[in-house]
Amino acid sequence: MARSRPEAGRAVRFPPAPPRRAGAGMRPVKFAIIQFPGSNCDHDAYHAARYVLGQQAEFVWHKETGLRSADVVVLPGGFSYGDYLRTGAIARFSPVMQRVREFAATGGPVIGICNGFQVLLEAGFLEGALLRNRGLKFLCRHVHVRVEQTDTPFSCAASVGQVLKLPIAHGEGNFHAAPETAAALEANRQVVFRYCDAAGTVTGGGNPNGSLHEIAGVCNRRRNVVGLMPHPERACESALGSEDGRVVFESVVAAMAATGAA
Amino acid sequence: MRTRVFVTLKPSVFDPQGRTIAAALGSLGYGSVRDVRQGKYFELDVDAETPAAARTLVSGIADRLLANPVIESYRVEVDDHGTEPS
Amino acid sequence: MRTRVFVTLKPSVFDPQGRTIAAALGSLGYGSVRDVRQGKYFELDVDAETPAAARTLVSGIADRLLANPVIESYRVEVDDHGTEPS
Amino acid sequence: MIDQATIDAHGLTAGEYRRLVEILGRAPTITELGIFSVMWSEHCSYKSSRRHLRRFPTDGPRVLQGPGENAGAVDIGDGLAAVFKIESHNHPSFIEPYQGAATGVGGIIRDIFTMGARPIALLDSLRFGALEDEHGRSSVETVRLVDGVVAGIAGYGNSIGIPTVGGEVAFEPGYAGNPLVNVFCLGVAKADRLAKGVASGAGNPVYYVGARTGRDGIHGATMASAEFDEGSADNRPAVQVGDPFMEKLLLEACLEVMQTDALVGIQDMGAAGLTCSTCEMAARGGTGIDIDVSRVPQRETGMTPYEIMLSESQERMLLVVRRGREPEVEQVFDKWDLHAVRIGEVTGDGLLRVRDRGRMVAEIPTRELADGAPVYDRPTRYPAYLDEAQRLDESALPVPADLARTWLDLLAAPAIASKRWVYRQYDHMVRTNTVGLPGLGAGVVRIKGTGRALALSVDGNGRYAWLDPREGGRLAVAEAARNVACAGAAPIGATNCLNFGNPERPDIMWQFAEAVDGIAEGCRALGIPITGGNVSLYNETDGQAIYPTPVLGVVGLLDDAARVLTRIFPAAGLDVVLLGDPAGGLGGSEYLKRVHGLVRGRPAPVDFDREAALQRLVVDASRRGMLCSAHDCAEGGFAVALAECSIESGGVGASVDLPVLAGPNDRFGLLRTLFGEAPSRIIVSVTRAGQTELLARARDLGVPVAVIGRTGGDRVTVSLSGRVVADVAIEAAEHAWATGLARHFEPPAA
Ligand SMILES: Nc1ncnc2c1ncn2[C@@H]1O[C@H](COP(=O)(O)OP(=O)(O)O)[C@@H](O)[C@H]1O
Ligand SMILES: [Mg+2]
Repeated sequence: MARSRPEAGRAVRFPPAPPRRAGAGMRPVKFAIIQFPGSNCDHDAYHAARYVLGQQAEFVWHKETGLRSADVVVLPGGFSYGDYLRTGAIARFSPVMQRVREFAATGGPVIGICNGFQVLLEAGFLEGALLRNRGLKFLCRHVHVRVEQTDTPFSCAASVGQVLKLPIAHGEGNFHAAPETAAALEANRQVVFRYCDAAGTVTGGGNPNGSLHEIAGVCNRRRNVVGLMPHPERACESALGSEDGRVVFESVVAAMAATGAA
Repeated sequence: MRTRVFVTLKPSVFDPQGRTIAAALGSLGYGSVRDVRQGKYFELDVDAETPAAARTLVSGIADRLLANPVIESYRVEVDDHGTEPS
Repeated sequence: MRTRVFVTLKPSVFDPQGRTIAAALGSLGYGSVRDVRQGKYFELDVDAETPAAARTLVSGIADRLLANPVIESYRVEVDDHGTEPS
Repeated sequence: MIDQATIDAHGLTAGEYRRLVEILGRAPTITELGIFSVMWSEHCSYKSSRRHLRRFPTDGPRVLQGPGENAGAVDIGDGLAAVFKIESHNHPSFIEPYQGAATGVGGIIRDIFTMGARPIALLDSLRFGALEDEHGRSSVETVRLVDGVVAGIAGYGNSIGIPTVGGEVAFEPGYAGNPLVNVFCLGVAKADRLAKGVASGAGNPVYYVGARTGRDGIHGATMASAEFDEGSADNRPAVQVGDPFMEKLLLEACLEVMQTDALVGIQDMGAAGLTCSTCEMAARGGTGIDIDVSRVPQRETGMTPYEIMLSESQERMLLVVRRGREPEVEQVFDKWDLHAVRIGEVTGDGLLRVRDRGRMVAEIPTRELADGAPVYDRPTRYPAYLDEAQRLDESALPVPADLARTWLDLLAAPAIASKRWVYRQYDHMVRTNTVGLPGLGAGVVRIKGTGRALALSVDGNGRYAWLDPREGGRLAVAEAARNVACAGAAPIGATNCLNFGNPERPDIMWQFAEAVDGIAEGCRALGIPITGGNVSLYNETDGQAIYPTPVLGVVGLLDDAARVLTRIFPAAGLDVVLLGDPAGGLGGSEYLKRVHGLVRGRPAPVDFDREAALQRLVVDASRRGMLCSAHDCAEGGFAVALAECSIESGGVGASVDLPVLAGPNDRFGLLRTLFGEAPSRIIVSVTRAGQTELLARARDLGVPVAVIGRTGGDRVTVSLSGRVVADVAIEAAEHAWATGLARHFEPPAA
């Protein structure tokens, strides 16, 4: 089937549509983007939150011991500490992580993207571990994921079964958990995103890295902490090939509005 | 004191690297290799009074940092040569 | 027969991973750790008549595939328990 | 004292040594001898190439920094500068593919942020020996090298968070013992805040920051200038392990320091490490530098001043800081867990003084050391092979029976097939600027905060250059610029990497001089200034030189980032228009190599008036929104280019009809039309509305133009004067193209 691109030379829209502002009288949601040494998607998350979504965003250096009264915490992608030893293994000891733990304990929304997901797993916010990709190679490409659960702050604006086209870029995204853990994750509906094909069918064929149960992202039992390997922040503008990642950010903005926190 | 830590994936965890090496060895004609598992190896040079103290210290480090208990297990060895009371 | 191969960077080669781990241990309060070097560890299960044969086989494999002779050196250990003539 | 054997071991000629003694007015110390030997090595001094490089055009209204600094810079509007350069890391990548390539990436990135620019894109230009034999079987050795090099580039670039947005990969037997790994990096800086590698202001402190110094590559710089031979294995410890994490910290910390005005000058320690950075910075500032090597952070014990000065440990920077502002600078580095160490100061006397715990171990005038290297006018001679190689008797070639099969076979040639297996290992999207993905044409990165984007391409063809070095240089310029133009961008600057054999051989030197002339002609004709580059000589193994390989990196500017064009036909029902002459030539073509196993003939020459007009037309038409896609005809000729417009389009085929160009008995007219290679040809798709205006403009500019068909259907069909001559299903074309390279690396799906 032909891709429709009716306008000549207008394959991409730029600059992006004006940011959607929060409703009248509502203050924008404030994102804290944690910067570990070696984080490299920190600016991308900032750009998405601040300029695409029109919310507030601030960087928080990993040695800080406060979260600057943020509403949402983002652990961005990258190679914290070079991914030396194991992905996320050293970053989890950063001083700021104690505050993130307290923030999460009070129900604050926390999202870990790619390396951020790895940090959340190492730090025990989420259950499971990430192994080397099945093919042993770093893999950067677009994949499809299906939204499995919409009762998390990062998926509530999506619908169950919605298919998102998102980029991945990782060498260690092969989700693993012991059988009991995997069973519990399923039973408690903690699998939030699953790799699928373009039509939304969850098959091995859509799984780029060998992840158990095609798992692309999970949440904790309380459902306020979400980690995923794909990069929603890289898919917020049509100029970048997909806008499907916006729903992740829009979800948390909506969630904050609903709780009246914002 | 010289200590060594071996970190390996738990037997229940699939080891894609080991598997790939085993397959490569097969096609290189090393048919007598039945299985390969890849792990990590660390040498830590530590200040400690006794081998036992070194072991305690390094086991703590392996627990906390070097191994991820979800997927890995570890083993510690302490070099006690030359550290005998003379 | 169970064999083990340890692959380490040659002493003259800088080990960024080991260095980063050592720094992290320092800031975690493990001041008594002087130095960390990281290497690779392989367990190979091979068919061999004798430990000596296993060693020859595995050394060949380490040379050809497991270690990069430009920057790494390796050591082979053969488990000879249970393989003694009974 | 210094004996003859020691002098020889340092690679200095008798004349060079005499010169050194003259400069010093005495015999050198061993440390001084070491310093001179690395500074005057081919790698650092460009002594064989310097005379020739002067012929490049380096000026232009946009040029902010030409050759001579760590990287060149051009004005891209909005008060911003694009800073870019290309570097080779050929020899280290052969010795240790992963680490050699990785540290090559690290080196070029340092060159860019040293200029005060934030690196935002990488490209890699790779050449290896044959990937497959005539039966299609993989070469184990080539597979191993490619695998390691690609993983090394990925390992470093991905970790540091700079997207690799394009590149090229070629395979020719001549690169088997000497692969080429050239890496291009581009950054963006404030135009009025470019940092310089200059040491000025006597009394200003000199700081060392980054990784500690070890005995790494003590003879690295001299190694890069020596041919390989059987004994090279002994050089092995010269390879280093890259530390992208350290470099990421350095990058962020240095850019943060540059926000302040506490910095006077900065330079990375690359080849020849501390030696090169100290004396070059002082020479540029017309000053001296006085350092004590005992203050240099060291990784190994017992290092001598000689070793410290010559070490090539990676990820180190040298800074000159304004006196009194030290605390500010130290604080920034502390934040990033780096320790800036004061190792000396700038002096007014023009001398490089090296002390070891106060004891003087070297004292050399910086200007003579940095700029006084001998410049050689090496003899040139027309190579013996050339006349024979240029002879091509087309009539002796059998004509393939099934042209569609030949077409698919070319699409599966490793040189033409999809490079997905390569670029998917590279994070090409990090920083969320990549609006032109690799694989679709030039890599395109937008510049946030402006509406603009930059299109980047690296190109070269060793086969062309071997068959005609001058034309090879011209064609490389034309192709790189055309690729950028096909994305809709106007070329504004270029860098180049010249990979050649041993310059002491007159036939090699002739190739070099010719290629330089070709590049100079091309850049002058297209109005693209060269702002820098790199020369890699002695690319030989056991006396066997590589193809002479000039690689051009061209940067183009798109005023409207929304107007990015790719090769892909976006929809059915568009008109397919060919800009340029339909037929190419078979000399040096991929067709000739793949189908007949021949590397022969002369590559079709560039007519730069035509080429310039064509590029202007495409850029202009794209700006006005007239074009829906654009793709130039390169390796594999028209037929391959046409198929590539349909591949990955989601199934948009095309049917075209070309005029017959040759007489009825000329069997080769057909082959030249389908598979012949020639510059100055672009396939575009347009809407009906856009077509009329495009045709009118093409005629105004004197560009041959023909509406040759329409997009649609699930096949790609080529007819000549109404008769179908070749026809393939898109699916078959995609399969051949997608698997041609990947099948050598991926186990067949179970
Ligand atoms: N080594 C590489 N790294 C990244 N991208 C690559 C590499 N090799 C080729 N590509 C991409 O694949 C596409 C085809 O490359 P090439 O065959 O050289 O065509 P052309 O030079 O005509 O664009 C380009 O988009 C190029 O950037
Ligand atoms: Mg090319």
